[in-house]
Amino acid sequence: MGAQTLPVILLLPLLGAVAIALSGRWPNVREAISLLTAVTLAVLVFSWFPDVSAGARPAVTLSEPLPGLSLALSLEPLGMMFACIASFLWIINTIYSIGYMRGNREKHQTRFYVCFALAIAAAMGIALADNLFTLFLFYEILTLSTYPLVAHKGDAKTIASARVYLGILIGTSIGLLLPAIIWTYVATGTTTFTLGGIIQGNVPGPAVGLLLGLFVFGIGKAALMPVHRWLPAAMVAPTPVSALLHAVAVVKAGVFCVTKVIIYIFGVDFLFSQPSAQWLQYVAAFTIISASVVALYQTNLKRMLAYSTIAQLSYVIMATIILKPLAEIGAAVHIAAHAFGKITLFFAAGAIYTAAHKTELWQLAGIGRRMPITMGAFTIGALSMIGVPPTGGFVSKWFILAGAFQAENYLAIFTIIASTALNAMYFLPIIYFAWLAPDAPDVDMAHGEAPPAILLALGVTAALTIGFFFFNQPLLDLESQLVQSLPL
Amino acid sequence: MNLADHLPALQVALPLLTAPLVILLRTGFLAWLAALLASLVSLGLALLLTAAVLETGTQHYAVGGWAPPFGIALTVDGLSALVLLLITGASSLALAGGRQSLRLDIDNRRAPMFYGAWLIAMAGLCGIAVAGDAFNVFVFMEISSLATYILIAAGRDRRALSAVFKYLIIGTIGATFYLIGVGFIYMMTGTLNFADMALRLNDVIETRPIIIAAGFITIGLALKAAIFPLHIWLPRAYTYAPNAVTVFIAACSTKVSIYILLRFNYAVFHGNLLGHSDLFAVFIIPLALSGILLASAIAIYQVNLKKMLAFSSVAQIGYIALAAGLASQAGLVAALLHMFNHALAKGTLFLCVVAFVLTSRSATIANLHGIGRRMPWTMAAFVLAALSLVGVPGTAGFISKWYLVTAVMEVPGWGVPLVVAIIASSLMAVVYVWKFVEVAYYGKAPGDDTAAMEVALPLRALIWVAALSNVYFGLFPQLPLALAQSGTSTLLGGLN
Amino acid sequence: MKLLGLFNYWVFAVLLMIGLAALISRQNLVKKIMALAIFQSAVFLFFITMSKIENGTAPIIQAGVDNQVFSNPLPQVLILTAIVVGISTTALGLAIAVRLYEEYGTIEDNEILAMDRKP
Amino acid sequence: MTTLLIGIFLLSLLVITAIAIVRATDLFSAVMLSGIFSLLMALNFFLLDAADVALTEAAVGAGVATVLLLAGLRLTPSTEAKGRSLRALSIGIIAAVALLMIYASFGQPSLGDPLAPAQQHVAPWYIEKTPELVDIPNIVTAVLASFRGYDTLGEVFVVLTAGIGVMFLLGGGRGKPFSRLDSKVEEGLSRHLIPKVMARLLVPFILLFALFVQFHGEYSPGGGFQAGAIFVAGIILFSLVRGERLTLAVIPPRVLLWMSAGGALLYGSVGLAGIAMGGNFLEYSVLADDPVLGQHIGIIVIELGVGLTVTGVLLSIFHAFAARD
Repeated sequence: MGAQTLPVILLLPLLGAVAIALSGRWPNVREAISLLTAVTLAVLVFSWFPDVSAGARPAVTLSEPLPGLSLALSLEPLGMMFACIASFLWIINTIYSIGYMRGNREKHQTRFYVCFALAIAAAMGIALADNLFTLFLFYEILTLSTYPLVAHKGDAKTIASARVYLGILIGTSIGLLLPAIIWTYVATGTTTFTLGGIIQGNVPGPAVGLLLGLFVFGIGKAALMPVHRWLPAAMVAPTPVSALLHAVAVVKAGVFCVTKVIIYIFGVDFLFSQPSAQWLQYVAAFTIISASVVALYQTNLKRMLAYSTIAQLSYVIMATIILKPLAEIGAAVHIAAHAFGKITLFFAAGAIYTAAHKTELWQLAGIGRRMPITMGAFTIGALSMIGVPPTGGFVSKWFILAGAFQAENYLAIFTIIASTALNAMYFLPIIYFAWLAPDAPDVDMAHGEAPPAILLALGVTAALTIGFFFFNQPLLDLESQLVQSLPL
Repeated sequence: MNLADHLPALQVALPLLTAPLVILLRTGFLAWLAALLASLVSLGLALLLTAAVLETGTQHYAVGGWAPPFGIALTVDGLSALVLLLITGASSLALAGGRQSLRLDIDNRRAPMFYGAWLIAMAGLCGIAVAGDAFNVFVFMEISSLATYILIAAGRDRRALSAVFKYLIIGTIGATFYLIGVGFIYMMTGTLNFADMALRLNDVIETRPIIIAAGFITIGLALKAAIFPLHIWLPRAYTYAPNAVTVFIAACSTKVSIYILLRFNYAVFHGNLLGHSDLFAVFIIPLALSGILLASAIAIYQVNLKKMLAFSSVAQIGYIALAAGLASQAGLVAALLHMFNHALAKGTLFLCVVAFVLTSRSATIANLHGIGRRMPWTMAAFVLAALSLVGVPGTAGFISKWYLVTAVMEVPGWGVPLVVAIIASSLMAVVYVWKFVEVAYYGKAPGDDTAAMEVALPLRALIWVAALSNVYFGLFPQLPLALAQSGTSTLLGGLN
Repeated sequence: MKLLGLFNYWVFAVLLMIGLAALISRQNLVKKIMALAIFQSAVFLFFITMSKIENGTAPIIQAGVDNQVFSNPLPQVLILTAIVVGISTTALGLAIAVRLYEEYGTIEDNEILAMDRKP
Repeated sequence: MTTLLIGIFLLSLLVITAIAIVRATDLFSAVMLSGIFSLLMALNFFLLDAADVALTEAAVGAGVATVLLLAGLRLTPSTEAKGRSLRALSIGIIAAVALLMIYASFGQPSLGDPLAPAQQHVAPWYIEKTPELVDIPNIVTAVLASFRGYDTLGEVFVVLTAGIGVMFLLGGGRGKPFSRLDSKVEEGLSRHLIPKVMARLLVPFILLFALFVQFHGEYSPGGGFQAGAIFVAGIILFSLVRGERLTLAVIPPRVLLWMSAGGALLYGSVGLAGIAMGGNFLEYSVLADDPVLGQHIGIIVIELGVGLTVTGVLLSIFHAFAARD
């Protein structure tokens, strides 16, 4: 398959969006098209996997508006993985959405599916971006296309939250990320992602820390504190949105961008030698611990999951900034592992909302007895968050810890251990509560399981969470290419 | 007879001479059709001229066969071609898209006069763009100004009249200041031709009259270009003019004044007045900066969509002035590019306003709640153009903002504060744009009416062509870029 | 002598400023138009002054007279055009003022502004 | 020297008149003072060897502008409300600019200096080459109509634009019929004997003089613009005496519209004829085999175009104001 066909990965969901828009009058056709697009896209993306895994780096330039600034696509291991996760989970999420949207009789479903397809196209663009300009372009499209999804309900409270969402994401990207990109361009004359980095020798030492700051805070989607407020705000969206976008596509796009910038713009070796860049691990550590503590105090299930996500995102940043090969692999793997776990948790939250209209933690007492499949999946997801084998979360934590030991980075080790404890503290009580506690008083318990479409999706992701513990070799092979050139 | 040699003259003469024919027509429709055709042919001529400039460089033309500096010369370089494309393009777009809206604003009997004035305004602006003679610029400036006053006075709101009177007074003061400056220069050099002037100024540099001349010309043109705080005429004039007229003038009329400002300050004074570029920068940059910041802030609080966009224009003119004030290669390219790109974005936005007002009879934001659900196609185009205004990548606005920021970063010492100001203003642009977009999509429609009410397909198609051109020139900016670069090199020719 | 020779230019400056001051301070629109005319006339004086040459005559060639000194024709040509521009502006301004009076019932700028501010 | 002193006297009067215009609260007196201002200005121009400009300023400033302002005042209140006084800041700025300009004047060549740069470069060429290239005595006309004919084309269109504007705003042309005129009973000043007789005597001469100015512009001060203005003055006098109805019967608005547009088109087509006959736009030399003859033809035709447009537009404007209630 020639590199010229790379743009098809972007065009497919776009065409899907158009087709969905046109078929809005017939819900069955519309949803069939959604599903078909998702499946085709996933097949297409996965068909690239063997090539990239074997070392191919297909690339294509679409246009070059300014010299050194082009709209170009390429596939490399990190992007390959992100594209695979996002496109695959889109299928499952589409199935889930159909159940959820119909089950809750949501309005404006066509707009919902159109924007969803656009968001996926943008996520694919981010995954395939060959340079910072392309990355920024799709980053902004992703923000804009998810705004209608967040504001879906359209009441005053939702709009206010959506405004926070948009304000922070657009504000940081224009205010910080864009200057960082321009700075990079002015200093180096290019914005192309290059293994080993392009900054070395072009930006003086102390300024590297500043530039790094502009990048990591500018990529607001990575939700590093203090630019994390948009993520809890985004929880006003329908659950499928929270599940795929705010556990996978959008937030992972954020940490993916950070990882990509650190590996391909700064260069791992170069950054390791820069004392001015060390502050980032303190910020990441702070974010992990404090987000976990805040999660501990949440009473709303989705908000708790949001804060858990913030902490988990900073795991990836933490792992990346350890700047050791094993940790970089850990960072990449954690993107995948957390995706499976967190989407399961959100699916479960959505299932509970659909079947029982419950959103608060105290309402969940004894719910496991009525919704065993849902809560079973929830338990698996929660275990993965904590990092208990045999779940995917264990694999990534293993690599990150190994990297931290390799670097003798005790801050990282301490943070990971502490946060594991905190994760256990807020997830285990829920599990206990849901399965073993007596039914909560004054709560309507006359409900059963969620619709089958939802259960199917839930089951698949839960299975993946466990499956990832056993079958992670292809991914490890792929990502180890990132660090081949690095000394161990 | 090879007509291709006469393009610079035809560019002006064709629309100018069509105007008297148009006022003799009997019906509004015929007048409109004639004006549209003349406008489209002018666009074609502008494209031919652009091609000629890109192929063979600057085009010279001696009107009446008298060689300059004795006769009047016409010169068309990359910059002129860029401005010509803007003028004729905006006019064609506004005429083509504004038919329905203009028919409501102007009764059939008066319409021939109106379209005649329209063509004269366009021809006047073209005349400025091709002129190579300082006094000729004054004449055509007055032609276009008088005609523009008529166009604005055609607004249905009576405030259009008070706005246009203010514009007339300020415009005349600006033009007279310009004329005084030209007089001082003539007094010291004995010539009116731009190129000749630049040469002959060498002998009389640093004399008091020349310095005063630079002052008068800069202030006079800044008045006409609505550079903050000399912009007071602009918001009301844009707001109360007929909507289609706003599309036309917002896209090009102030830009033409900036064009002459640049011509004079770079091609004429730059190489001759010691420290002129510094003085120019000291004068223009603070004004530009305050315009960028304050006008953006004021725009946030507007309740009328047209007025909001008008204040946004003041801020955007600030960008152009800022970039031009940097007196560097990169800065000028940024200024010229932004002239083009801003015209694209504003033209599209005001065209969307035409559509909104056609269906909902009001440009007040409060009356446009929910318009996004009722007119999804138009609103989507509006959002696209608004993104270009903000400078989101993939749109034309991004390209010029990119150039602007890279140019600003070259300024020693001031780079970072200037970048911060630009970014702050971009964020304010997000705020005022989004304030409208949000209520357009999620606001409760007046009377809870949710019936779809899109405008007719041709207008919708035109709006989308305009909106997509914002994207096209964001991805393939080669044409404006080439013109801007060629324009910059002629402007800075005085330097080397 | 030198100073007297500059007197015309000073009158130009003074007339210009009288016109400008009246434009700013007078509220009556017709008065503003007159002030604008004074403002423009000052510029005419400026150009015509610079066209004058000592002992010159109007630039019209008379048959049979040689070695005439002619004043500079060019500024005169420019001002001919400028006068026409001026009267055109006056005519248009007056027409707008008349329409304003019909719409607002006044031609005082501040009163019109006050009415505009009221919704 | 005497000229200079007379000039200084006139200029001082000019300043005094200007101040008087600004201070007058009765707008009618202000209009009259404006007329005097223009006449003084015209006298000054005459002293400064600018005969053409003086004629134009007298015809336009004292004649047309006064009539227009009076026509305007008929439709609007004629007294001015108390203006607000200048704020200190504005006074400061204005005075500072005036002083700056006076300061700059010391760097300027003084009045009449034959060595001033303005007299050196282009101007001598016009004086020297006009007899050879254009061969008409009035150099101002030669420059106006030929060397800088493009500016004059612009000028015609400025006039046309003003006409379009007034007709657009106040009605006229093909637009609104002059309704008021139809209902008007009184017929001008025709019942007053002296104005009637005077006008009867004067009007033909005024019109004749206008034609002279039109077609003699190459030899003496004058040309299409001045001729148009004078012609209009004659017609306006006629309409004052015989009433507008009769005037409009003689020259109906439609004809005026055709005159306005036709004059501008005539001028433009001379320009296009230049292209058609192998020259540049507005190149008259190619109009005939002999370049000088070509210039003559070109100048006569474009002056006719100017005269037509100016007459048509000014009369249309006058009628538009007069027809408004």
